[in-house]
Amino acid sequence: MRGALLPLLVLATSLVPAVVIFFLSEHAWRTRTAINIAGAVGKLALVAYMLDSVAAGAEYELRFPLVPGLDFLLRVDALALLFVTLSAALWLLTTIYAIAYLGEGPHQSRFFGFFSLCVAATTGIALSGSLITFFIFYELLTLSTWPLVVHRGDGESFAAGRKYLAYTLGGSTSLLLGIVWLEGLVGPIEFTRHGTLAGLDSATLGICFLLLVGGLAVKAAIVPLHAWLPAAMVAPAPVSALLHAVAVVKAGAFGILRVVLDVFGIGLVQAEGLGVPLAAMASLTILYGSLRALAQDDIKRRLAFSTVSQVSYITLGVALAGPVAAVGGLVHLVHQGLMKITLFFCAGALAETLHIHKVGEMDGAGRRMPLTMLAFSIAALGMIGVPPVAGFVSKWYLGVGGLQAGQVWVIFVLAGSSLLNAAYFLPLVYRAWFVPPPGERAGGWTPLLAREGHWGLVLPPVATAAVALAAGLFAAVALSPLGWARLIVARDYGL
Amino acid sequence: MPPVAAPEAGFPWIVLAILLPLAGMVAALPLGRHARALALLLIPAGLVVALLLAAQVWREGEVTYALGGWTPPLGIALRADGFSAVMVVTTAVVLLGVALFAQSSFRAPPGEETRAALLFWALLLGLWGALNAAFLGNDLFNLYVALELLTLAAVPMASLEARAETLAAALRYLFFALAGSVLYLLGAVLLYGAYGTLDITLLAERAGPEPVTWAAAALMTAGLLAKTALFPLHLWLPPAHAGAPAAASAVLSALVVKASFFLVLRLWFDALPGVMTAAAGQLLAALGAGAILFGSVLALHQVRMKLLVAYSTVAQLGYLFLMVPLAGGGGAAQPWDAGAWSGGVLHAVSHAFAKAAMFLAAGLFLRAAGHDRIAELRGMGAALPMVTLAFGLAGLSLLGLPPSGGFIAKWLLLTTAMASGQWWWALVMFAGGLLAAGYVFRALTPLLARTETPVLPGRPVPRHQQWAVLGLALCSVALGVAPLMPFALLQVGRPEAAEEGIG
Amino acid sequence: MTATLYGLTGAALVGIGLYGLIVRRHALRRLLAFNLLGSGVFLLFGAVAERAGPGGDPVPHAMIITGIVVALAATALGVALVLHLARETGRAEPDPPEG
Amino acid sequence: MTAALPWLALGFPVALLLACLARPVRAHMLALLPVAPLPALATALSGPVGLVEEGPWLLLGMALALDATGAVFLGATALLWIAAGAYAAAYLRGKALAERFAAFWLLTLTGGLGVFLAADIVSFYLSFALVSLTAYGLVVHEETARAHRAAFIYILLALSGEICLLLGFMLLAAAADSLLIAPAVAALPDSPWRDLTLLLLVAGFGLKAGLVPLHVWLPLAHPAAPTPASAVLSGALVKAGIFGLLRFLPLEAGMPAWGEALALAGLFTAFYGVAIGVTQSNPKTVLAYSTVSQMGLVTALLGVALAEANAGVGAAAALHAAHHALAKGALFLAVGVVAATGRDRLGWVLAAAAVLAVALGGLPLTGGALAKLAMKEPLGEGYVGRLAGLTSVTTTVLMVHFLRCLAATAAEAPAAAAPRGLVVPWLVAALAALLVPWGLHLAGEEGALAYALAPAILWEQLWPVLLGALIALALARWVRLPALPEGDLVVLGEGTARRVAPLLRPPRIAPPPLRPRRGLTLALTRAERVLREWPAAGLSLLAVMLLLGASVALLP
Repeated sequence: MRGALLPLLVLATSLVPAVVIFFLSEHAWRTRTAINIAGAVGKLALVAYMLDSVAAGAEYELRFPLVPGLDFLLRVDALALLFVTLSAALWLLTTIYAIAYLGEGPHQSRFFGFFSLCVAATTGIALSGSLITFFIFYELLTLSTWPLVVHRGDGESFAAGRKYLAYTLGGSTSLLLGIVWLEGLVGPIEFTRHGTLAGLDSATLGICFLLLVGGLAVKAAIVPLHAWLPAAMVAPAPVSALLHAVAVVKAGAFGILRVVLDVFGIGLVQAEGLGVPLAAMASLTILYGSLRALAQDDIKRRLAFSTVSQVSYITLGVALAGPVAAVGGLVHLVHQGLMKITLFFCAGALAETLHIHKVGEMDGAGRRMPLTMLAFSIAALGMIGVPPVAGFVSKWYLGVGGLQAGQVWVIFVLAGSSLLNAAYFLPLVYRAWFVPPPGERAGGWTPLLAREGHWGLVLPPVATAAVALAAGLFAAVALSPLGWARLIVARDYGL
Repeated sequence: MPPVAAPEAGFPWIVLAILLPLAGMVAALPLGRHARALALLLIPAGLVVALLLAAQVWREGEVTYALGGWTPPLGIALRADGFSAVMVVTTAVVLLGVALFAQSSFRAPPGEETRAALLFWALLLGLWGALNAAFLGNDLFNLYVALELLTLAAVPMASLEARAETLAAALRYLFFALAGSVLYLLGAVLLYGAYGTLDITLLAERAGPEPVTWAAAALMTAGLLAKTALFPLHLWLPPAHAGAPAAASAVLSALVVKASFFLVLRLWFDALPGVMTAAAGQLLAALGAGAILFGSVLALHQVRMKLLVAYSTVAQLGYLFLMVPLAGGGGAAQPWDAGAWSGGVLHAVSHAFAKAAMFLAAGLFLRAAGHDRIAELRGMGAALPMVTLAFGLAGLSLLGLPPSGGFIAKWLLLTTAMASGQWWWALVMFAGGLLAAGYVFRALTPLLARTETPVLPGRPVPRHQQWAVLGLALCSVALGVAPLMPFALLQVGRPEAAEEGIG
Repeated sequence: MTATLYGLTGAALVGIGLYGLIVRRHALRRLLAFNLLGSGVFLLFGAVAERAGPGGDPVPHAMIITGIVVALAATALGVALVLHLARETGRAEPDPPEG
Repeated sequence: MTAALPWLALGFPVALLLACLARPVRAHMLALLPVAPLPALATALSGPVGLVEEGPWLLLGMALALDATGAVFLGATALLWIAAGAYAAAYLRGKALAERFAAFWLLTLTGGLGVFLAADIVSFYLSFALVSLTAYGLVVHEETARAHRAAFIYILLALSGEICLLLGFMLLAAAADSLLIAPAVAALPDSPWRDLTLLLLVAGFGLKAGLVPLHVWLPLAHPAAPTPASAVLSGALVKAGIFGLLRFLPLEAGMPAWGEALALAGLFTAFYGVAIGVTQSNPKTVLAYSTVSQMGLVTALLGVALAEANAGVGAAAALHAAHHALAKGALFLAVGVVAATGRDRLGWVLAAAAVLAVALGGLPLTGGALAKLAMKEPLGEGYVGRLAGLTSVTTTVLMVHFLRCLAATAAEAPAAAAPRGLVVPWLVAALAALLVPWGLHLAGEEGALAYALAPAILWEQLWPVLLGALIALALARWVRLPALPEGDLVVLGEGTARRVAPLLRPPRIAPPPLRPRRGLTLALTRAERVLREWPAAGLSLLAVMLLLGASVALLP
C-alpha cells in the first residue's frame, strides 16, 4: 500500500500547494511562501527516498481506473525518477528565485498557484505509466503554463500566449490522434508492456510515430515547430526558467523518450527505420537553433534559441537508437536543465539588478555581479561542451554513441553546434569579464563596487551552476545523472 | 412483456422525482414571494430523491413503474435505466447550483414587485418536472407532453427580462419548438396507427422497417432536432439563450436542449433500433459535424460573451450526435463496450455542468461590468478571480482537455471513431477542440489582462454566487477525475443497439 | 370512409399549417398556422382511432384531448408574448427587420 | 605515497584557487603562484609511476599516470611555472585585475600539468581544454586593443582545435571502446575511421604546437600577454601540443605516409617560422616565431618516428622540450628584465640572454646542444635529418636577430635596474635551462658525458652556430627585410572575414500584414445570417426531415 501511495504523495506535494495557494489572499505572503517551500522540500525528500529504493530495484505503481480500460496509472521507474528528481530540485530553487524576483508584484497567488500546478503536471508527466495518463498531464501542463506566460498581462504577453497555445494545442491534437489511433488498434498502451505494437503494419506504425513524435516535437521545440518558444520569453524570468529547463520543453523531450523507448521500443524503431529521420530533424534543429541564437541581440531571446538547439540533443540521443547515445540523450535531459536554468536565472538577475537586456549591455557585468556571472559562465561553457561541466558528458556520450551506432555524421553536427554555441555564448562571457563596464577605465576593477541583487536571485543560479559542474566532474558516481542514465539504459536494454 | 415493478419491489422514487417538482410548481403559484423559499427547500430534496433513484437503479437494475398499476399498452409506464438516472441526477445538481446562484437575484423583499421572482421559481420547478418526466417516461405520448411542458416553461424563462429583443427571441423559440413538437406528435400518431402502442419497450418489439415507421422516424427526429437546435436548425438558440437572465440561460443551455437530445437517443436506440439505418446515422453525425465547425467558428467571432457561450452550445451539441454512427464501432480492441454511446452521454452530462457554469460566470461578468463585450472586460480576472477560474475550468471541459468530463467523453468517442475506421469524425472532433480552444482563450485573454488601475466590480458580486459557479465548474472537472461511477451507472439497462450499433 | 376523410383533411391542414408557419412573418399568423397544424395532427389521430374498429380506440381520444390542452396553453403563451412584443416595439414581427 | 603525488600535483592549484574564495587568502593571491606547481615538481622528481586509477568517480573514470617522458615534460614545465610565477608575483604587484590574472594562471597551470599526467582520454581532453580556454584570460589580460585582437584570434583557433580534438577523441574511444589512452592508441591502426581520426588529432595538436598554417595565433597571442604569461605560453603550453602528438600518434605501429607528411609539415614550419621571424622587430614576437620554428622541428622528429615506427623517440623529444621550455621561458622573462634595465646595466643581462638564445641554435655545451644531439639519431640520415640539421643555422640567425631587437628595448633611464623580483626568477629559469638538460643527458646511458664532449661532436655543433651568427650579421648589415605584420597569414583571414561577415547576417523579413477578416469567416458569418432567416430555418427543418426520411428508407 505504501508503494502505491508514494507516487501519489509526490504528486500531491505540488498539487496540494497549488490548490491551497489559489485560495490564499494576495497579501498572505508569509503563508504562501511557507507552503511553497514546504511543498518543494517535501517533494525533494520523497524523491530522495525513492531514488534510494529504485536504485535497489523497487518500483512503485498506483492504478486508478477512470473508465474500464482507461486507467490512470502512475509508475515510478528509473526514467521517471530521473525527470522527477530534476523537476523537484529545480522547483525548489525556482521557487526561491521567483519569490525574490516577483517581490511585491501583483497577482502572486495566481502566479504561484499555476506555478505549482505546472510542477505537479510535470511530475505527473514523469510518473505516468501509460500513454493516456501521460497525455492527461501533458495537457494539464499546457494549460497551467499559459497563465504564467501571459502573467505580465500586456499585449506582447498575450501575443506570445496565443502563439504558445496555438502551437501546443496543435501539437496535443496530433499527439491525441496518434494515441487514439494506436489504442484503437491494440487497446490501452502502458509503458511497461513492450511489444504490443509488433503486429501492426509499417505504414500505420510510421504514421502513428509521426503523429506522436510530431505532437511532442512542438513542446520539444523541434524545428519547424519551435516558434512559440522564443516568443514565450516575454514571460517573467522564473517562468522562462520553468519553460526552458524544468517543465515544458522537457516534457516534450521526455515524451519523445517514452515513445521511442517504451511505446515503440528501440528495436521496433530501428527495424522500421524511424530513428534516422528523427535524428536528422533533431540535428537540423540543433544547428538551426544555434544559427538563430547567433543573430539575437536580446539575451533572453538568444537563450531561447539556444534551448531550441540544446533540447534536441535529447531527441538526437534516443533517435540514434544505440545504448551509448541513449545515455547521452537521457543525461542531457538533466544537464541541459541545470545549465539552462542557470542561464535564465542569471539573465533575470541581470535584468532585475542592472537592467541589462541586450548583449551589448553586458560590458563589465562580471565585475559588478561576480557571483552571478561566474554561474553564468560555468553554464555557458557547459552548453558549449567544455569539460568538466556537465554538458561535456552529454556531448561525449552522444558522439561516441553516434559513432557506435554507425552514424559518423553525428559528430560533425555536434562539432558545428559546439562552435556555434561558443560563437553566441562566449561574447557574453567575454563582455562580462574582459570589457570594462561603461564609465570605467580599462583595467580598473574595484571589487567593492560589485553589487549583487537580492540573495534569492543569487543563490539559485550559483547552486545550479555548482551542481552542473559537479554533475560533470563527478559523472562517474553511481547516483550522478550519468550513473542514473546508465542504469536506465542498462535496464531498458536488458544489459 | 417487460418486467413490471410491483409496488412493493421498492419505493417509487421514480414517481416522486416527477411529482415533487410539479407539485412544487402548483404550490408555488399562490405563494407569491415565498415561492423562492419553497423552491430552495424542494430542490435539495429533489437532489436527494434523484440520488435515491440512482441508487435504486444501481442496486436493482432498471426500474419500471406502471402508473396506477396498469401495464402498457393500456397503462402508462415510467422507466428508469442508467441513462435516465444519470440525467436526473445531473439535472438535480445543475438546478441546485443554479438555485444557489439565483436565490439572491430572484428574491422579492417585502414591498417589491414579485412577478419576476415568482415566475422564475415557478418556471424553474415546472421545467424541472418536465425534464424529469422526459427522462423517465417510457411512452412516446407522455414524452410529447413532457416536451411541451418543457417548452412552455422554457420560453417564458427566456423572456423574463421583457425587452424587445428577448421577447422576439422567445417568440422565435416558441414557434420553432412548437413546430418541432407537432412534427414529433405527427410521427407518434403514425406509429400508433401502425402498431397500436406508443410504449417504447413494446414498440421496440413490434416496429419493423416499413414506410410508416420510416416516415414516423423522420418526422419525430426532425422535430426533436429542431428542439435540440442542431445545426442548421439552431437559429433560435443564440438569441434566446444569450438574452435570458444568467440563471435562466444556464438551465436552458445546460438542460433543456439535452431533453430533446435524450429523446432522440431513446427513439433511435430504444424504440426503433431496427428501423434506423447506418446512412441515417452518418447524416445525423454530418449535421453534428456541421454544428461543431460552424458553431465554433461563429463563437470565435462573437463580440459579446453570452453570445459566445451560446454559440459554443450550438457547437457542443454537435458532439452528441457524432455518437450515433460510432455506436457499436470497433469494440474489439477496447476493454469497454458501447464506448461511443457512453462517451456521448458523458459529454452531455459534462457539458451540462460546464455550460451552466459558463453562463453563470458570463452573467457575473455582465453584472460586475455592466456589459458583456469581451474586449472591454479587461482586468475582470483580478476583480473576480474565482469566477474567472470557474470559467477556465468549464472551458477545459468544452475543449475536451484533461482533467475534465469533456476529455473522458471525447476520448471514448475518439477511440471508437479510430477503432471503427471512421477517422473523419475524429478529425472533426479534433478541429472542434482546437476551435474551442480559440474561443475559450479569446474570452479569457482580456479577463487576465493587467490594467493600470485595479478594476472594481460596478455592482458587488455576492460570494455565494461565485461559489455556485465554481462548484458547477468543479463538477465538470470531477467528472473527469472520477467518471467510473456514472460510467458504470450508465451501463445499467443500456440498449443493445448502443453496443451493436445502428443499421 | 370517415377515417379516410379525416385523414385527408388532416393531411391538408398539416400542409397548410406548415406553409403558413414557414412563410408568414406576422406572429399572429404564425400562431394561427401552428394551430392549423396541430388540428391537422389531431384529425389524423382521430382517423387512426377510427380505424381501430367500431367504437374506436379510446387511447387516441385521450391523447387528442391532452394535445388540445397543450396546444391551447402554447397558444395562450404565444399570444401573451406577441402582446408584450407589440407593446415594446409596436410591431408583432419577431424577426429582425434587416433579416 | 607516490601514487598520491599526481593527484596532489593537480589538486593543489585547484585547492589554492578555491581557497581564494576567502577574502584573506585572496589578498595574497599572487604569492600563491610560485607555490602552486611545487607538488608537480615533486611528482616529476620522484620519477615515473604506473597507472593510478584512484578517481573512478571523477569525470568518466579518471586515471593518471606518469612515464619517463611525461616526468621530463612535467618537471621542466613545473620549473618554468615556478619561476614565471615568482616573476608574475613581482610583475603584477599592485596592478589592476591582478586577482583575475592569478585565477586564470592557476587554472591554466592545472590544465598544463594535467596534460602530462592524464592517462585517460577524458582527463586529457579536460586538461587540454583547460589550458586552451583559460589561457585566453592570460592573453587578453591587458585589455588593450592589441590584446583583444590577439585573444580573439587565439580563442577562435583554440576552440577549433578543441573541436578537432574532441571529434578525434570520440572516434578514438568509439573505435577502441576504451577510455584509457594506451589501449585506445594501440587500437587506432585498426579503426574504421583511422585516417579521419589522425587528421583531426594532428590538426588539434598541431594548432596548439603552432604547426604552419595553424600557427597564426601564436605570434599574436604570446607577445600580447603580460611577460610572465608569455613565458609560460611559449615555454610550457605549446608543449601540450607536442606531448599530445607523442601520446596519441601510434608510434609503435608506425604509419609511413602519415609520418612523412608530418615530418614535412614540421620542417616547413621550422623554416617558415624563422623566415617570418627575422622580419619582426618586437622581441617577443621574434621569440614567438622562434617557438613556431622549434615546435616544427620537434614535429618533424615525431613524423620521422611515426614513419619508422620508432616508439623510443620520447626521450629525445622530452629533452628538447625540457630545454626549450626553460630557455624560451627565460628569454621571455628576459624581455621584461631588459625593459626595466637601463643602458648602463644592460651588458650582463644581454650576455646571459645571448647564451640562452644561441643555446636554442645548439651552442656547444648548452642544453640546446644536448637536445640536438639527442635528436640526431632518431632524425636519421635522410633528407629530413639533414634539413633538420640546417635548422641550427636558421635558429641562430633568428636568435641573433632577437638579441638585436631586445637590446633596442632597454629602459630609457640609463641607470634603471630591474627589481629583484624579476631578476631572480629569470636567472633561476636561465640556470635551469642550462643545467636540466645536462642532468637528463647524464642520467641516460653510460658514456654520455664523453660522447657529448667529443671534439668532433662539439665542432659539428659549433659551425652552424657560427655560420648562423655570420649570416645574421650580414643580413642586418646589408639586407633590408620587409616588415611583415604579426601573425602573417591571419591578416588575409581577417580581411576575408570582414568582407564575408555582412553576407552571413540574416536578412530582416518584414512580418506579413494582418488581413482583417479571412474569407472563410466572412462566408460563415454570411451563411449564419441566411440560416437565421425564418423561412430559411423552416426550409432547413423540412430538408432535414426529408433527408432523414430518405436515409432511413432508401439507404442501407
